[in-house]
Parts: sequence; C-alpha cells; structure tokens
Amino acid sequence: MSHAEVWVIAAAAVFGIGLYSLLIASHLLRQLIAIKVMGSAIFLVLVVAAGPIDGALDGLPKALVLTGIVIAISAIAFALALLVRLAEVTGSTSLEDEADDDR
Amino acid sequence: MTVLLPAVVVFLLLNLVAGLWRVYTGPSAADRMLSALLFGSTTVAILLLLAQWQDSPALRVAALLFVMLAAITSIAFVAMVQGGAARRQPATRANGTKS
Amino acid sequence: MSLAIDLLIATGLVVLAWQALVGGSLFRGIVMFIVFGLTMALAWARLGSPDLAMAEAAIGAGVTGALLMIAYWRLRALGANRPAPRSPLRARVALGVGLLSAVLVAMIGLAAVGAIGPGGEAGQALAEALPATGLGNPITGVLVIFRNLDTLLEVAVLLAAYVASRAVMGDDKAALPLPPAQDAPLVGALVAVLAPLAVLVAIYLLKAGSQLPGGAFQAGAVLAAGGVLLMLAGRLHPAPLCGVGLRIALVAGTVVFSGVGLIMLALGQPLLAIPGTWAVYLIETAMMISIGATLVLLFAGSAGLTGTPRR
Amino acid sequence: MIAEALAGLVFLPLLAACAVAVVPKRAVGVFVWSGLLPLPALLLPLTEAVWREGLVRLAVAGFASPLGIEWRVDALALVVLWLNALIAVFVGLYAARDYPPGSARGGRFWALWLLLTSAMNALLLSADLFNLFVTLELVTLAAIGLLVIDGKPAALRAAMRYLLLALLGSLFYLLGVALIYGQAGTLDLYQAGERLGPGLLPVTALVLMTMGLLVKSAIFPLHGWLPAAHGNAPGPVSAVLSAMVVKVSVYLIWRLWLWLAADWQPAWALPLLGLLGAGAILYGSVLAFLQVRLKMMVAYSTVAQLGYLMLLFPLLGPLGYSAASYHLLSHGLAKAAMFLAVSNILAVMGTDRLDRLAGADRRLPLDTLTLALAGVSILGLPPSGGFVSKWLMLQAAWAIDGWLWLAVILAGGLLAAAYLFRPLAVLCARPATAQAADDGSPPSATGLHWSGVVALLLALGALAAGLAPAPVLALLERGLPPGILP
Repeated sequence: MSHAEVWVIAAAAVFGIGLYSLLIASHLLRQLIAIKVMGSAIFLVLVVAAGPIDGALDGLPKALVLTGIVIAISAIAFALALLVRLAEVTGSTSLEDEADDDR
Repeated sequence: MTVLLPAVVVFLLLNLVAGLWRVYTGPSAADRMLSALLFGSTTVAILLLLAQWQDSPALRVAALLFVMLAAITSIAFVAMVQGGAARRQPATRANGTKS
Repeated sequence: MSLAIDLLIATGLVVLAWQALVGGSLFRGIVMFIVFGLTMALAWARLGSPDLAMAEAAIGAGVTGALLMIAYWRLRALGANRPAPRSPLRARVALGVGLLSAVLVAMIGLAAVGAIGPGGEAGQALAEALPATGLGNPITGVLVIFRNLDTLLEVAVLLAAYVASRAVMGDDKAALPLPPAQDAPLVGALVAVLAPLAVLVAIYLLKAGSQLPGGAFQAGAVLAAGGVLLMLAGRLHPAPLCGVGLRIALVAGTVVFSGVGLIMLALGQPLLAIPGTWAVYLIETAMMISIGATLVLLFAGSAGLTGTPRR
Repeated sequence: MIAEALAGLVFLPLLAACAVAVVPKRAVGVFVWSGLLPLPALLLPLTEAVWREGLVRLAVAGFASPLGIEWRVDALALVVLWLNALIAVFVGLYAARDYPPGSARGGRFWALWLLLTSAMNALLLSADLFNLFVTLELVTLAAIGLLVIDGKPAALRAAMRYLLLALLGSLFYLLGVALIYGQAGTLDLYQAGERLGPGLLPVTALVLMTMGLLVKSAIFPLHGWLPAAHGNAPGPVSAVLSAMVVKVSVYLIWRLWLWLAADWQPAWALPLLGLLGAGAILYGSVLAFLQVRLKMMVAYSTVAQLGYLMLLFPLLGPLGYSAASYHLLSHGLAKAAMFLAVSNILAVMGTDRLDRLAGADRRLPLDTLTLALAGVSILGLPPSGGFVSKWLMLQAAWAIDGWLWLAVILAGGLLAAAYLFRPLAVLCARPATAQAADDGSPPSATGLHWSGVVALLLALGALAAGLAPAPVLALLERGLPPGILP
C-alpha cells in the first residue's frame, strides 16, 4: 500500500461518512458539519490525485485547496447565520418538520 | 536519529488515540474540551518532530500557530460554558449526558 | 515507519469524522470536528504542505470551530436544539448511500492515483514560471500572480457571505447575543499577551508568505482569531452599525486587488497583471485586513463592532 | 478595447458592489446605476468581435492556460451574457421600487445584486474548471442572500434547503474537477477536453460534475428545492433566479458535454439526460396546473421549461443546439416578465391565491397584459421567442425520427396552455360580487407604475425575439460546438 492509496482510502471513507450523516442527521448544524467534512475529503483527493512532480506533490492543487478552504468557511458562516435566524423565526433547527405553508 | 524521530511521532499519535478516548467518553463538556486541548499540544509536538524529520522548517511556524489557536479555543470554551451558566442553563446540558 | 505514521493519521481522520458526525451529542460533535480539523492539518503536514496545515488549523479548525460553537450557543439560548427522530428505513437507505459513495470514491480515487502519468502539466508550468516572479512560495505565486482571478473572486465570496448574513439578520436586529464576558483574572492576562501576539504572528505570516509558507489567508485567519478572542473577553462588542473604517476594511481586499489589476490594464499590460513584489505585498496586506475583518464580523453576527471603554 | 470591455463586465459591478457597501446611503444610487447601466454598452464591441472572429480569448493576468485562467467568449456565451445584462438592468429597474437604493435594506440588496451580476458574468466568461467553481459559489451565495432579504419564514426555510443542496452539488462538481486535473494536468476546459479520452475516469468525472450541476439547476428529479425557493423569494429575486441563476448551471452542463467532452461523451447518456428533461416537462407542467398560488404555478413552470434545455442532448445537432440556446434566451425574458407581473399582482391584491384573484385585470390591466404576453412565449405560440425555439426543436426531433421527443414537446406545449390559461381566465373573470369589487377599488395607480412598464418591456422582448430571430440564430450558427456540423 502506497502513501497516496492510504490517503485516498481515508478520504473515501470520510466522504461516505459525511454523506451518510448528511442523510440521517436531522439537526442542520450537524448537516453543515457533514458538508464541511466531505469538503475536506475532496480536498485530500484533489491534492493526492494530482500526483507528484519531481518527488514533491504538485503545487497548483494546494493553492486551489487554499482557495477552497476560504470558500468553504464563507459558505458555512452564511449557512450558520441563516440557521440561527431560521431557529429564531420558526423555532426549528431542522428541515424535517416543515408543513410547507402555501400561504 | 532517522529511526528515533518517526518512532516518537508514532508514539505521540498513539497518545492522541488515548486522548481521543477521553473526548469520546466525556463525561462532562470540560473533560472533552480539556482533552481536545491536550490534542492540540500533542499535535504541536508532532509538528515539531515532523519539521525536523522531514526537514521542512516551515512546519515550526505551523506549530506556533497551533499554540496560539489552542489558547484562543480554550478561552472561547470558557466563555461559552460560563456564558451558559450565567444564563442559568446548566452547562452539563451541553454534553447531552449520554450519547 | 513513515507509512505507519500516515496510516495512523488517516485512521484518525476516519474515526474522528465518524465521531463528529454520527451519534452522540451535538456539542461532542463540534469538539470532534475541531479535532478532525487539527488532524487534517497533520495530514497536510505529512503531504508536504505547511501552507495548508496552517490554513486548515487556523481557518478549517480554529475559525470554523469558533463559528460552530457560537452558533450552537445561540441556538441553545433560543431553546432550539431539540433533535427530531428519524425513520429506521431512511437510516438504512442512508447507510447504503454512504457505503456506496465511499466505495465509489475509493475506486475512482485509487484508479486516479494508479493512472498517474507524467504529472500535472499546469504544475510543471508553475515550477518553470515561478523563478521569474521573485517569489519563493509557489502557492503564493498561484494565488496572487498566476491564477489571481480565483483569489480575487474568492475574497468577493467572503464579502458576499458577509452581506448575505446581514441580509438574513434583517433591519431590526442590532446584534446577536454573545456569551456574557466574565471577569476572570486569567482571561485578562491571557488577552493582554495573546492579542498583540496575534497581530505579530499575522504580520510575520504575511511577510514570510512570499518566500516561505504563509500568506494573506493564514494571516487574516490569525487576525480573526485575535478579534474573536477580544470579543469573547468582552473587549470588543457587536454593534448595530458598521463604522466607515470597518466598511473600508471589509472591501479593501477586493478594491485594492481589482484596482491594481485595472490600472495595469489601463497601462497597456494584461488585465490583473502584477507589476512586482511590492504589489504582491500591497495586495496581500489588503486581503489580510479584509479576511480578518469579515471573519470577525461573521462571528459577531452583527454589522459592526465597538470597543469597550476600560472599566 | 475588447480587454477593457471584458474587464468591465466583471469589475464594474464588482467594484460598484464594494462602493455600495462603503458609501453613505444617499450616494448608493449613483454607484448602483453606474455599475449596471453600462453593461449592455460593454457588450456591443464584444458582440462585434464575436461576430467577426467567432471566438474572443483573453489570458487573465497574462498567463495562458495551463498555468493561468483564460476567458473565452463564443456565440453561446455572448447570448447568455446579453440575457444576463438585460435581466440585471431591467429587473434592477423594477427592483428599485421595492428596494430604494437609499434605504437600509436597499444597501444590502444592491450589494448582493451587483455581486450576483458580476459573478454570473465572470462565470460566463471563464473557461477554467476551478474558476467556474469559484464563480458558481459566488453566484449561489449572492442569490441565496437575495432570497432571504425580506426575512419571510417560508423563504428562510427554502433558502436553507437550497443552500444545503447547492453546497452538496458544489462538492460533487469539485470532486469531478479533482479527477480531471489528476488525469489531464490542466484545468482549462478546452485543453482538458483534448487531453482526455473515453476512459473510465474522465467519464466518471463528467458524470460527477453533471450530477452536481443538475442539483444546482433543479433538473427533474432533483428539482425539489426550486418551487419553494422561487415561489417565496421577493418578486425581482424570483425573476433573476428563474431567468438566470438556474440557467447558468444548465449552461455549464452544456459546456461540459458539448465542449469538454465533445470527443468522448458517452453516447448512452445522451438519451438519459433527455429523459430527465422529458420528465421535467411533464411533471413540472402537471404540478404547475395543480397549484393554488399563482407564484408557485410560475415556479413549477420554470421546472417544466428547464426540461426543454435538457432535450438538447438527444436532439444533438445544429437545429437542436439553436433551438435550446434560443429557448434559454426567450424563456429568460418571458419568465422574468412573468414573475415581475405576478409580484405586482401579489402586492396590489394582497394575495396570489388563484381563487381570490377574480377580476384583478380591472385593477391591474398592465400586469395582466404582461402575464398574457409572457405566457404566449412560454406556450410557444407565434410570434414569440418561445415559438421559434419550440418550432426548431420539433424540426430537430422530426429530422432524427425522435417520436418520443416530438410527443413530449407537443404535450409540454398543451400542458403549458392548460396551466397558463387557468390564471388568465381567473384574472379576467367577473367575480360574483362584481359590484363590490368595482366600487371598492378604482383602478390602482400601482398598476401603471413604471415598474409595470419594465415587466411589459421584458415580455415584449420575448415576443420580439420571435419576430427577428435571424441574427441571433446566425450568430449561434457561427459558434456551433465542436463535432456538430452545420
């Protein structure tokens, strides 16, 4: 087993756990953490799958991941603001109990 | 030295697993947070060893960052728990007693 | 031996992801998530990317963790943290989907790793083009010079997240509640040391970023961590209005970056061409300020900030 | 000149958004309009260049691919850029009534509006897979911020669901990008297409990216989030969401399949994508017919009309391509007009429940007219843009003996007639208590407000698209995707 394979398998497992949790979790906070964790798994794949150049890993995907990390936190921060407001207005932290009003 | 350094890294990683157990079992929020902090300090040690072993001095800067962030996280946690207590909501509710 | 280290860290990632996401209380999940972030940082360190280790620790674990904690605190203050039950059928379907996706990602990931050819064409072009820029850190080179449109738009994403969060809050909201500050003697002493240290570290990271790992994002995150610290210690408070200085700080990154790029276009250079190392520093400084200010405001859940007069 | 125009398309709204965030309230209006109004003018030199050369390229920062990011404008990109500019300006004019630039809420609205406009322009210009990811995220965040700007509970819930699914979609897209970069070593869409072949990995990457984008563009059966989001957003926001935001994701799907994978797209998948479209047309139309709220009906109509954009895949060819591209344009104009008219009706009548709207045409003659004219285009009656696109699409289906697709297109038209006729019949019906309605409320002044005129202009634009389609079609013909011969 090579180093790259170890990371890819770990990333795959983390991705699967994230998707599983996204589907079963009812609390939105948990679902957001799931999205974040899945994102980390994909970043790992992005860097590892690019393959090495002259022994070291390709520098370009690393820069992409750095961009991706900042985008991820922007999205999570906004989602958390939305979640807190949703809880404030409807008292609910889940999309499950809806009664989608057709008013 | 080439054998010793990675061996110590492995030992510290195993140490983390032990710490993880504490985060897992709790039972109080403070226990969890404290072991998470321990996690931070051990990680610093690992980073310093890796810096030496992989010959990438920049990891020392990363270790420095860890130290600073760990301190800030601990203060955040203290504020969080005390804030909860000040609002007369028992902090133990935070850990949900039992999974 | 090095494979053993990788295996341990990788296993740790999987276990922590499971701990953070499945079962247990939400609070434990958040703590586990922070630990997951720290372990990700170790993984990046093993993959030879100190830049990413720093960013993951500061942004991925530190700031995200703080945001999750404060959101958890606010939800609890609203009394809205009750869990809802799930049907067992759905759990089984989810388990299937999760397993399937893990197997799929593993398969395509392994195939991708196995099929590695001569290495990234773009990565080689990067290695060749870097020396001409005078920068020593390829990541900074990509972010500020070669693919700087990504970076510019990404700072705009951060701005959009702030404005959108403000839109969610609505007019009437002055600010969301923060945990009340406590007069603990130790906290005061710590803040007195840590706050200036955060600024110092941020400036160091910014300065180092052109040659060594570091750069505007890590520096901005450290500044944000300092701001969060001041807020939690009661030295800074959320305010309903955003002062002019703060507003300028919010957009400084986007404006300075686009400004330099457009001036170069007006001078007959390509759009977004970077004229020299001084411009790299200028842009990175502005970005650091914007990133720090935006993250602190997102944490505060308010439009602005005010300082407290000394008690 | 071209470089300046391209830069202006992205940076003018972007810098205007920054200015709106900084300057005092009374100065906001100046920056809003200086960020929006020049956009069509900037497109003129670009149109001329694309007409002449077929393709305009710009290496951003002076670094060509594979290292740097390239902007490429071809006919399709140009058409969608025009649509975006028109929607941003006209719907913007309309929105100035609901969100005056000088108000507290207005500042946030316009900052997001300008960011959204800039992001969509950047997306349409970009030929770089990762840069597209960044612009998609910017589009999503700005759009959802606009969606919740009124803070209605239903909108908040719809926004939360939209955000979760959009983030999930981005993850799948990014995973695809990771695989593509791993194989091709470049992020440039065109270069990567040349480097790759019909292997397992490229096809998997293509499928992953498409899945992510299908979620974002709410193609059946992944449309679940759309009706609630578009039906509960503020009027002008619904208009831009339906006319542009979901379209850019479909546009990207086209880019991936017809440009990136031009030589190695899996042939088995094309009818499958078409079936998704057919499902969307039938399901969306039936549900539109069953709605009790006018705005929800229009939202489900979007689900249905997006289906036509997917019919491009089974009908692949010059005719199908022109038809689908033209549909994108005409539906954008018509649907924006429709949402604006409905928003006016909702504002004046206080409700958009169909059973309470009887006789609304008296109070809102202009908006009823707009609704009817936009309906003509959605329906595909001559002379309208919708007619041109559906006629071309029928021809394309006929040419390949695609009876299934032919039937779906015809059925879609009939169903659209059913769901569009119903509200119009209600609006123009004389209520049982006609006197009460007539006496109590004289024709409202709001009905003649210039915001109503803006909506009417958009609807007329959709009609005009049916009168003079030749130049646009000729332009599209010049930029056919590789592998499609005229």
